[in-house]
Amino acid sequence: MSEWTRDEMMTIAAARRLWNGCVCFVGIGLPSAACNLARLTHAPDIVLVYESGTLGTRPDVLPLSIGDGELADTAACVVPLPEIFAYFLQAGRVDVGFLGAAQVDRHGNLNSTVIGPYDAPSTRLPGAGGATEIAAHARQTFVVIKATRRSLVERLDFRTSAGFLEGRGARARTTMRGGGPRAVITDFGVLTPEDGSDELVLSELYPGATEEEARAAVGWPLRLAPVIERIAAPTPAELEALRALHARTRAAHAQPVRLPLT
Amino acid sequence: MSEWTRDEMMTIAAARRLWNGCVCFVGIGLPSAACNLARLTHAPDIVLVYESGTLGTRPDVLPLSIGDGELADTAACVVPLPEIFAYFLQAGRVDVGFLGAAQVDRHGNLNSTVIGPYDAPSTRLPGAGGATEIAAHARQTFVVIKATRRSLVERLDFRTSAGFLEGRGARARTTMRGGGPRAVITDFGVLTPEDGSDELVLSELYPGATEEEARAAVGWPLRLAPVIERIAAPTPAELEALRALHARTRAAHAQPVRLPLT
Amino acid sequence: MSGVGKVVSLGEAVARHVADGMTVALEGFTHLIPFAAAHEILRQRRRELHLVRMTPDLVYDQMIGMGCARRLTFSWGGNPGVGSAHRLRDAIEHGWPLPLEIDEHTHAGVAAAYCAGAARLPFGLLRGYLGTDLVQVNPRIRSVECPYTGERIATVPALNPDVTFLHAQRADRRGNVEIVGILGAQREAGLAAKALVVTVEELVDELPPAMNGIVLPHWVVSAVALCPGGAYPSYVQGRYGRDNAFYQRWDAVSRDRGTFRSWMERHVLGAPDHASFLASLGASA
Amino acid sequence: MSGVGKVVSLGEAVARHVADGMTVALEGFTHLIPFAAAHEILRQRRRELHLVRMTPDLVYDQMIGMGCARRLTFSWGGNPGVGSAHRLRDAIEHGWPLPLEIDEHTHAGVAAAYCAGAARLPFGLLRGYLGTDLVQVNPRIRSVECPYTGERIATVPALNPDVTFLHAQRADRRGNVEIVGILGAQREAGLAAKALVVTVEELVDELPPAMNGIVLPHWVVSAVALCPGGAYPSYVQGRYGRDNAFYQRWDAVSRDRGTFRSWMERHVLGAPDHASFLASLGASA
Repeated sequence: MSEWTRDEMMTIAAARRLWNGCVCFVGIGLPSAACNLARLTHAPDIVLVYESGTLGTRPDVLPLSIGDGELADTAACVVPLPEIFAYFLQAGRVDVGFLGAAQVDRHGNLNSTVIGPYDAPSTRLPGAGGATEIAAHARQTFVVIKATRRSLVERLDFRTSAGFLEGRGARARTTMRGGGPRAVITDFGVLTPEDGSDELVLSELYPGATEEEARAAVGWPLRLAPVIERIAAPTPAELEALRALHARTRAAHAQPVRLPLT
Repeated sequence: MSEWTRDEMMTIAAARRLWNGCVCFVGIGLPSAACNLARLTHAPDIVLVYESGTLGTRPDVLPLSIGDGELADTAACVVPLPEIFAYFLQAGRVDVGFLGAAQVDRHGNLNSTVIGPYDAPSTRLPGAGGATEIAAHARQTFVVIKATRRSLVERLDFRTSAGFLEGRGARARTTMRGGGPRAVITDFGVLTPEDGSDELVLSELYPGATEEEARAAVGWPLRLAPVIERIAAPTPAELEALRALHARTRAAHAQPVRLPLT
Repeated sequence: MSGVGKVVSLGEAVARHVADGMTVALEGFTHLIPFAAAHEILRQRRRELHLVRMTPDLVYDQMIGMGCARRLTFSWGGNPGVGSAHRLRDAIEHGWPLPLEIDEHTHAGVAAAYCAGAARLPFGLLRGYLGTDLVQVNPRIRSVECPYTGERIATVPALNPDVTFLHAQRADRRGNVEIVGILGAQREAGLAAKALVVTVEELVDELPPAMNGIVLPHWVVSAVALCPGGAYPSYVQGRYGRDNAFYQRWDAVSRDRGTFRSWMERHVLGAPDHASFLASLGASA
Repeated sequence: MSGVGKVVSLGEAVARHVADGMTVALEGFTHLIPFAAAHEILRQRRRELHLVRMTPDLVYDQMIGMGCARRLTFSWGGNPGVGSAHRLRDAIEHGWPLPLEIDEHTHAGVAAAYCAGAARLPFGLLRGYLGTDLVQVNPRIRSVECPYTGERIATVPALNPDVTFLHAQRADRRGNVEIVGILGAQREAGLAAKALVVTVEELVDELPPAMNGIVLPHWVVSAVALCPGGAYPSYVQGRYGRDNAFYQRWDAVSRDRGTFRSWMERHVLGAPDHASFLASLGASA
């Protein structure tokens, strides 16, 4: 149990930032794993909201899609999707939103729309989905991304979702209600926005990761926070809970589906 | 059973104008009696919608309020009130709306707000409720009113809900989707709008009612339709169904309420 | 934000969440009208309230008649199926016991305003207020031009009460609230409010997952108070019926200022709580 | 408008309600995706459709890959939890098999557009599209000024599809439809449409009163078709689960134009109906 992967470390680092009782707008993949890990460890009363309309859901296994039946079965209730966005997210009732992206820039702005020109893309990505409004209205957001010079970039090909815009208070001058990204969780450590400049700086490193590794994986001249924290390695309890969750999930998703007809 | 009151005749005249399958936005009182009578006689598949959010309700007794529990128990479903107004009424999904009022003018405009000046009323009435939007959006409306020179007036003290406005096509030039009042059902007979002028004219009389009685009860110089129809007297079946409905209703409303505590 | 401390007495909930001068909504459309909460607000002698409610029927007739309101936002004010709301009329017609400012709308308008409030939009849209003099007497009813068609569409400013009171069937210890039956605009009114207080017929340890049922999740609920019979004389689906006879009797009680005041003194102010109010009616209502 | 004639075969419903060039929405958010309806539209060789859907995942990957769409309104296009929608990408990146116009939004924007459509308002409002380049590339995203605060609020034009297809658990012979579970924006998409066609797992004589459950009443439903398994490979709450393995396998099937076309020819176009489609997968999927 003492060996762990960077993927596991990312999930656990994200989970640790969540507190008991916080209301999370959960995306699929690592964010869903992190939120459910938090619920199964230190934050049993965390409230998980999925954009499919499930409020306060407590799945036993991770959903593959954002609207798996397990989410509905275990939710406090299911509301129509328009209400999730209008009455819960836009109304400022979400504490933490998770975001992924293909590109992040130094002010935490995100691209999940397109690589290359919008009208003649080299790679068309899935698009905004809920991200633009999560980025605007969640009280804070966490961005989760594997770091390379192609993902942490000097300039976005397209701005899908707002971080701190051009920085230096630009976001605070808009009508966005949420506070923007409080952490960009990568596979070497965590970037956080610097007060005043709103620029992402290196502030936390995983065990075994180095400043050099971080600089090599970031496409802009990465600056350092005054103090770089060394994140604690995953505990055996965290690893066990996470691996058990993934194992349950794999087993559940491998079950063949029985159709009424066949 | 051969004797009947003008109140009964009004209710039956209103019920007869409803067809099987029509979607009615029902108000409390006579309209509710008329719609349910239609359902219990010639229009078993009439769809009754109450503004409290009950869709397709089939009460065994008449509700006293527009949101009695009986309406919810027997409804196809119950939706939030904002949806009733936005997705059903405003969306043009209601065939017939019923309206009452303290005053009606010769173009079928209605006052249910105030007698006297708005800021210093001699009589403050309940106000618009759902009426303004029913008047605008139901495909057609029926107005039910006891006729006196104080209720069928030359000039409204306040226009709560639109009929044909100033007449001569004024309504058709607005963004109102519904066709306006097709009948004003009084206790002497029925007024209907004349093509072209949109003025209410006498077109139907109850058995025993006279043109003179009608003129005496209307506050503007009442004109006659080219043909005045004589409405057939209530049939024994209609009277029996209506009286049984009222009897069931009285018995139900006389039941004492049992509180959990007392 | 766990549920600790969310379940309180109604007296405590009112003391904590209602101050003089606040904008207060008590919602429930015929069903689940929070009478117990209204009475507790009267017992605590709150004043100068801006009351909001689609249908200021008996519950606001009582509050307005006792002089706790300076302003009313509403769309229909009467005694449903019976007739006038006499105390409301007396306030508007004669300023008794106090003058009452009115902000008058239609049902569709108040509904749109609550929905906008719940979504934290500054205004709501509707194809409404067409051909009515209400637009002449209420300057808060305005319009915007559709940026696609050029059509003018009516607007209402969002309603965001300082506190909304609702009544419901059940809540659990964490503050999750379950509602069954006719909803009116109560969910929207609750979600639009800065604080949401719910009285309930029953407290349970934990509500089961509700699938498509109606739940106000604990993290949008500020306080829950157990209050059996708290909607009386209105009703609670599956628990007790509407006391239609009470609504009919209210016409006589409320028609006269003195009779009304004595009734309120005796049954509401003279009772320490809702259980006593209900008991006092058992003897003499 | 009684239910007579509302219950028809899926083939008849598509023939009656879908014509070339129409605006067509197939809704269902992960849950209750109307795959059988999509396949029947392909079998009937409809062309030049304007497809609308929040999440054009596998169902539109198939339709777009078969060349039946000229335009797409959407907010997220991928294979949920797996990766790219390869056929959608190929259409946008390389115009294969046909160029595809896109009208791109966010989830909140499409939701607001459906709600506006359902309410027959010409546009919807949201505090959305803030700080995103989408407003630069999509001229349909505009704004209005709040008549109370002066704030600019984003707008989207209402969506009113010519026809919306949904899948649901049950319907009765009159055409009332019952839905249980995750709703997405399917009710709003259905109410926004000029015609609403629903495929269902089961037909019953009469649905019981649903209280606060989700029902599309018969008078808003144009046609109902019995189609067990009609949401496969998505799922139906309480009936069958999502075939996550199919979604994973689709990545390989759809990556290559030829493989995709052969698969569609064999399993969809080569099958006379949905039951045959399901049977064909049993052998070889």
